[in-house]
Amino acid sequence: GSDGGSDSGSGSGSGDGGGGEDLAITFIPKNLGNPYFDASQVGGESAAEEFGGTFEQVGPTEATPDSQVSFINTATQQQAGALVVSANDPEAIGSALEQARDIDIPVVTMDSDTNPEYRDVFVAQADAEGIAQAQVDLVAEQIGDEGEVAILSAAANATNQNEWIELMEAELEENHPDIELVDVVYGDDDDQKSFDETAALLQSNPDLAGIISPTTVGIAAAARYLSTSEFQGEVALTGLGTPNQMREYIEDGTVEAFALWNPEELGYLSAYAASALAAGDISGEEGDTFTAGDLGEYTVGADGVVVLGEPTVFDESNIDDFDF
Amino acid sequence: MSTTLSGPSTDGSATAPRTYADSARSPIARLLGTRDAAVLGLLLAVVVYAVAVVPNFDSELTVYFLVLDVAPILLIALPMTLVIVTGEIDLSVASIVAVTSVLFGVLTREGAPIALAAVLAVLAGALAGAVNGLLVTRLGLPSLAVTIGTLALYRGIAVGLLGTTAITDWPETWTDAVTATFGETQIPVIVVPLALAVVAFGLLLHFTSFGRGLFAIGLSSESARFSGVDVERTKLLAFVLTGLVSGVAGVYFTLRYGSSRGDNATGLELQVIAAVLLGGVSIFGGRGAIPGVLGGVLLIGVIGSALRLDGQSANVIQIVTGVLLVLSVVSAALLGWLSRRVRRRPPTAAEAAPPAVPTAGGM
Amino acid sequence: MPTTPGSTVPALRLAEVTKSFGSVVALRSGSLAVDAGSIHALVGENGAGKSTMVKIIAGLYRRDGGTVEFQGQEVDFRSTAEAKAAGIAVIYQEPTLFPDLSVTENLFMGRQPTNRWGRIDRRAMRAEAEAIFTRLGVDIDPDRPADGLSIADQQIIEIAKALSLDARVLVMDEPTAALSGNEVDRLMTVARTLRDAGCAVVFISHRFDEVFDLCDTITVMRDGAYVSTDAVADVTVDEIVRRLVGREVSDLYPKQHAEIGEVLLEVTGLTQPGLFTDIDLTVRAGEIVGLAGLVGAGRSEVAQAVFGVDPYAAGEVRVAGERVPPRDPVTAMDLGLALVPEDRRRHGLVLDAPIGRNITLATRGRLSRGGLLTSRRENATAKEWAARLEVKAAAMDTLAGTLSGGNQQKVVLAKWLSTAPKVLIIDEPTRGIDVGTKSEVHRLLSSLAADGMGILMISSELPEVLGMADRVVVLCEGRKTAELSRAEATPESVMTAATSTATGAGSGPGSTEMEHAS
Amino acid sequence: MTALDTPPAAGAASPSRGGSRLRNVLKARETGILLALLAFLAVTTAINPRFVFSTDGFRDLFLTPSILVVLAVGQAMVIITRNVDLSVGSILGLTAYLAGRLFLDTGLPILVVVLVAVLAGAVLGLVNGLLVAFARVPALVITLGTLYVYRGIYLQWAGSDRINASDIPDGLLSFGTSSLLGIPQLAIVSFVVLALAAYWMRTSRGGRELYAIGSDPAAATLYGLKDKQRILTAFAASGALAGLAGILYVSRYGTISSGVGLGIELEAVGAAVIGGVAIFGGSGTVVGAAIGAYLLTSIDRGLPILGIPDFWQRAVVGLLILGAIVLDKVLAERQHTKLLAERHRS
Ligand SMILES: Nc1ncnc2c1ncn2[C@@H]1O[C@H](COP(=O)(O)OP(=O)(O)OP(=O)(O)O)[C@@H](O)[C@H]1O
Ligand SMILES: Nc1ncnc2c1ncn2[C@@H]1O[C@H](COP(=O)(O)OP(=O)(O)OP(=O)(O)O)[C@@H](O)[C@H]1O
Ligand SMILES: [Mg+2]
Ligand SMILES: [Mg+2]
Repeated sequence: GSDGGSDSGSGSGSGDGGGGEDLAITFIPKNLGNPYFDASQVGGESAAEEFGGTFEQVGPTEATPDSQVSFINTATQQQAGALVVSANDPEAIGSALEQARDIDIPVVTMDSDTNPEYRDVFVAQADAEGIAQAQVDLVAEQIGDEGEVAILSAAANATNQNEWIELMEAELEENHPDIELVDVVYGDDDDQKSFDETAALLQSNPDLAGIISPTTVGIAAAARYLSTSEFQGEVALTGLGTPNQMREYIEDGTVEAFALWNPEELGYLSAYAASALAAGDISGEEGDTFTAGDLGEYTVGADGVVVLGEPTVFDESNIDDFDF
Repeated sequence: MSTTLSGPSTDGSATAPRTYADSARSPIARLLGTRDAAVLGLLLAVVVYAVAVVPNFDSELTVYFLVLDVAPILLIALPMTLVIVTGEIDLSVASIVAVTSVLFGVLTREGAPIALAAVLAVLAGALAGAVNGLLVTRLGLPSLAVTIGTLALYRGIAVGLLGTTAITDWPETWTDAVTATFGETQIPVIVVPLALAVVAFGLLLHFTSFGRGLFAIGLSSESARFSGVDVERTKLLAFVLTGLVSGVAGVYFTLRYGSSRGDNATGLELQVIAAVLLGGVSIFGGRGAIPGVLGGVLLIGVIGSALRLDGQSANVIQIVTGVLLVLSVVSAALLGWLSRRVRRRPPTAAEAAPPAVPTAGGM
Repeated sequence: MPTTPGSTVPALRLAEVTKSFGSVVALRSGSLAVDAGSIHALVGENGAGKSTMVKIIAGLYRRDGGTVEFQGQEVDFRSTAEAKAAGIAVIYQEPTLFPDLSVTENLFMGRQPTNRWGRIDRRAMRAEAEAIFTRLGVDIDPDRPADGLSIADQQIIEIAKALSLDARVLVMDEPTAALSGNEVDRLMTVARTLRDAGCAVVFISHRFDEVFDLCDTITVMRDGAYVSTDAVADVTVDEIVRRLVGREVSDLYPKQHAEIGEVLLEVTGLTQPGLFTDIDLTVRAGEIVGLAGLVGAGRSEVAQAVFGVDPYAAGEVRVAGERVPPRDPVTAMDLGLALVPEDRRRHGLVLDAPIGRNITLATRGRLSRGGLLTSRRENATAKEWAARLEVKAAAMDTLAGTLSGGNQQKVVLAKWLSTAPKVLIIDEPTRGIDVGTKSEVHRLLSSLAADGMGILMISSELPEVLGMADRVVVLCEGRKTAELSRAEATPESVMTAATSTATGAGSGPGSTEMEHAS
Repeated sequence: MTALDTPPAAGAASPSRGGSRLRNVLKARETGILLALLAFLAVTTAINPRFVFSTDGFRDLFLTPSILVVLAVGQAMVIITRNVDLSVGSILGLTAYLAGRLFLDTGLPILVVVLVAVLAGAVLGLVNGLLVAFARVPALVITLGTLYVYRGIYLQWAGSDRINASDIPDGLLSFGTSSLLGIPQLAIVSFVVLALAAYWMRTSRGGRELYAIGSDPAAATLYGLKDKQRILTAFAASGALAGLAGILYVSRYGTISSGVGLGIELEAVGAAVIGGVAIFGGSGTVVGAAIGAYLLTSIDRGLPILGIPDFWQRAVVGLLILGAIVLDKVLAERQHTKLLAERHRS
């Protein structure tokens, strides 16, 4: 929606951040202190360094949309060159983003999208189908394509997780009739909560064969619980995790394999997308192309989505090749 | 000695009747010597400093975002002041915001006209406040414990009602109304209702017999009761008002962020209470004023805004808020202690603690 | 200066001790010398500064000036613990116990007996508690919580606490006020035993029979200052009363003639189990009805129930024929009732609020215009009433708590008179008020009655009741035991009614208030 | 959950006269809450035997509440003095991170780190205590302020840093999950803490004075109790226990991120209140608070088994707290009228 139109004039002349040179990029992750976003920050920083811009990451301590809005507003006041946001809510931060765009600040969402009308480009880690597919395939393989599985998600409102869960449900129903999804629980991307939810999950579902945790905090907490429980090796665990957090659980056999794209690359690509927008190289239309440094050329897809690539599957054989 | 005491005429005795001043202090001293003046002065100093030092702070947008951000805190701080003045506290306000926001969303989703849904949500807020108030007044339970309980209860209902979903499709006419500005300026339209609310609560607290009752209850609820103040009803009303206004804030929250969610306004209660206490309202009850509270709310908002613009993280803002809060209560004690130091003979523990001294003998 | 009988150093000596609370001078020049092995009476009117002196001795307050010597050494206790450690035990006027803790713990808090590992020896503690209670001849379960104990039992525990200290100086601030006859006897026996063991005992009481029965020496105080010290054998009751009142008592009660009119207040069958039973009362226009009885007879409870701040189980209250609903002081006020409560500091005033606000607290609704109320309006009304009652204060924003007791009482009166009541219930109108103000209040009450107000006056001072009342209603243990006309009311008839109950318990007939003796 | 409210009432109402010790046990507020806990466990286990009768179930039964037990014990000590400590969650987070950093940056032995964390917690608690005791301002305001300050310091210090299980010594990690004679070691730690605190509160002058101060602060002054010192002790103890809880957290969860201990202060207060510690001080026991912590945690774990969706847990916890304080009030009132009645009979 448009924003009453009353403030559209005020930003004229301030959208001069265009061009790669001294572009001030502000990253606003879902929350601070989240290793996933620390990794994307590293990527964003190195991209900014490459094209000669400045980089800043600010954000709330809790992953709630209202606190995120304040930081978006501040960036707007500072007339940041470009905004890269991972949304805590598809709608709630919308009007704040619109205000930023009203004064010509390009807005890129990454990792977790808003409704398309609020941003110029969404940099997706992989397309949602691909992510869902990869996780279902992993768990099916590990439990022999039959039995009960459960999902340990992040916050109940997390956009991307909910989308994946929906797709995973569809995929299971369609292609894996012998796998039954018995429960979805929410760990709120909080170590303790995820840990305790795993315990409860195992207790209330004695026949559980596998757990999918499509969030890095969740899978690490679940792995840690499993590694010390009687279910170690009995219940399969897979999902999305960072290699550094999961290494010891791969080593001790708690986890066989899990997937993730490289969040560093995600941040890197997002920063380049922002830069391309600021420079006017792309406008977010389908078919626009831009070059993202070492990652090469990317094309904007439908709805302004740029897809990083397929997720990588990590297992014993390759985990030591990664450090993030 | 047959003077008539019930008539308006003066005493018949030879001496002229006594006369009294309104105040022992000069009007200037009265105006400047208050907590409110201190808070407003501090606010002014912070604003001046920020304008001078923090880049972009002097933009029109700052005012715009500041108003939108502090609106829910300010709204709830007003009735919360009433509650705290009576010596009680309400920790459940943020949960009421969440539950009314969710209710607003669910009702709209189920097809209720949006205006009706808003009214029902606000009424639900009043009901939630009434539950707090009844538990405190009828059962005589401590409000701190009661509202810790309802904090969990109301938040639980909010989260329980919506589960994984968030309701986000709100008509633009409504969401825009909340963030609209006056013409070409960046002054948000909501300053008008906010100002009206401030004035209304200012009048209620300082210029009505209800307000006098609140202060009397906070200073001595027994004396208030013996003087014909309906202590239970007054407190109940304060809680209901708090719930009601929290309901309004819930509707505001929903429309401002275009999203009805169970985790809306998490932690807002602490910000509200911090602002109220910073504004000079005594947690013991009986002392406080709306201008000071307005100052406290704006101070928290301005400091947050300035620090964010200065590139500081949320953590620094938390530290500053906390330190201010502690200082605001400790400063009074510190000053008292210093002035006692100056006196020749230090008091015993009992004298240093007026509340701890048993009432004087002879009764 | 107090004369010191005997040549030895007094166990406790205070000389020209002063103490002020803000603008209130509680003690102008307090002096006292107590010998070991004697019981020393300290008497004085309400507010004479006795309790303040006690609290200075106890280390609860620090004196502003003067000297305190304990066993010949100058001391300056900074806490009650220091005084306790030195060997001074104090029974305060108001019992102070920990309601949640057991009686035994209350006795020994802070100095519990410990075993050799430094742990509290509960068994020893309980045994000692039982021993003390046996010695006092009372039957209190040492394991029960202090919550819910009667004032008398609480007082007993205070006494037991002091006894268990094995102190060299024992100060008792009105320990007998709430005790029944045999409890008083037992206390006296204990006090004598302590004296014979070499302890110095200070005994504060308003009851002269007890004082003359028990004590060896008597010190009189008035208005915060020392007046005299004599051996009990050398003085008479009349002499002491003259000294402590400071003027002829007959000056005090200026009773004015008033036309007695129709019934304004009518109380029938008022009952609240455990507090009062079947109380009937009427007050007519122009009439002052005295409500007499011993302390604890339930008079305040009746007054508070009538006004609606306390509940009652049965009965009815009417003002000028209109029914007053129970538990509803707001309606009671609107119907024309006013209550000046006994406990000024807790019930009468908002101490931390300005006097202007205090005076208009009960009329704040009426003063509003269009729902709004301004300080200007309030102060205008408040000034008028303050002037009428001659409240001594500079400004309307003076905090009520900083006024002297008498002026505080005037503020409370102003508050209630400004409601233009039909019936004024006034509980202990002159408690803690200096002599001058006292007669002002009496004159005021008289003139109010002359103007047609009905007044129900509760007082523990018999002369006040006899001097002021047109009719006297006497309560004993929550029951009405007599209704006497002005002519019938004599000290003897009132005291007989106040001590004569069906059960025969209660204070002995001799335990009258001090003014009785005059 | 009204069913939970009945057993305590029934327990307290037993009117038997003789056998005062047994009567006291039955009358104790703790008994009621313990019965409620057992009833809940019984129902849950009947529905799903694995809740208790499985290796993990049995272990988690004791293991999961242990952190909250430690916090609730400290909180109870503070509440008994008629104060409250809202900063324990922040202290827990700060000390957990401190411990993590020490493991990461120094080679200090585990025990030393534990000691440092507990000491740091005590110091932070002492700051609260000093402000409360000497500035004579309400603990609610002070600890609300330090809640912000301590967490702010923690987050500022940690930045977006995060400490992973791989940074924590294996000794501590395995301590967090292993058992001794079938009882998890963390639970043993919490039992030891509870036993020591209960013993101290019951048998030392200091402990009893905490009750006295909370029961009537004015009387405590009249008695000449060292009230400032005692309040300091209570806050320092609460801080130290929060520090210990920080270590337990590290040991159990292995990862330390920004959210550690967020909001746990209200759970600790809730546990104490549910366990019969009166919010206005003077009564209740640390044992009761610990049982309250068990009940809260078990309900958290058990609700999904009873078929109540996750989302409603908070609401149930809220109802439970309200139920507990209403019950407390009713019991106190009944006791009060009974004592008054006894007096009038005599
Ligand atoms: N804490 C206090 N603050 C202000 N004034 C006080 C305080 N304590 C006592 N006073 C005042 O000091 C005076 C002396 O009081 P005190 O209690 O010593 O009298 P008393 O002789 O014990 O009277 P009674 O016989 O009624 O017990 C009174 O006017 C009282 O109001
Ligand atoms: N706080 C209390 N706790 C327990 N019992 C009380 C309390 N206050 C009063 N009582 C009891 O209530 C009864 C009536 O007391 P009250 O003081 O009202 O009598 P009174 O006739 O007004 O005496 P006074 O002359 O002191 O005003 C007495 O038995 C007394 O012991
Ligand atoms: Mg006295
Ligand atoms: Mg009385």
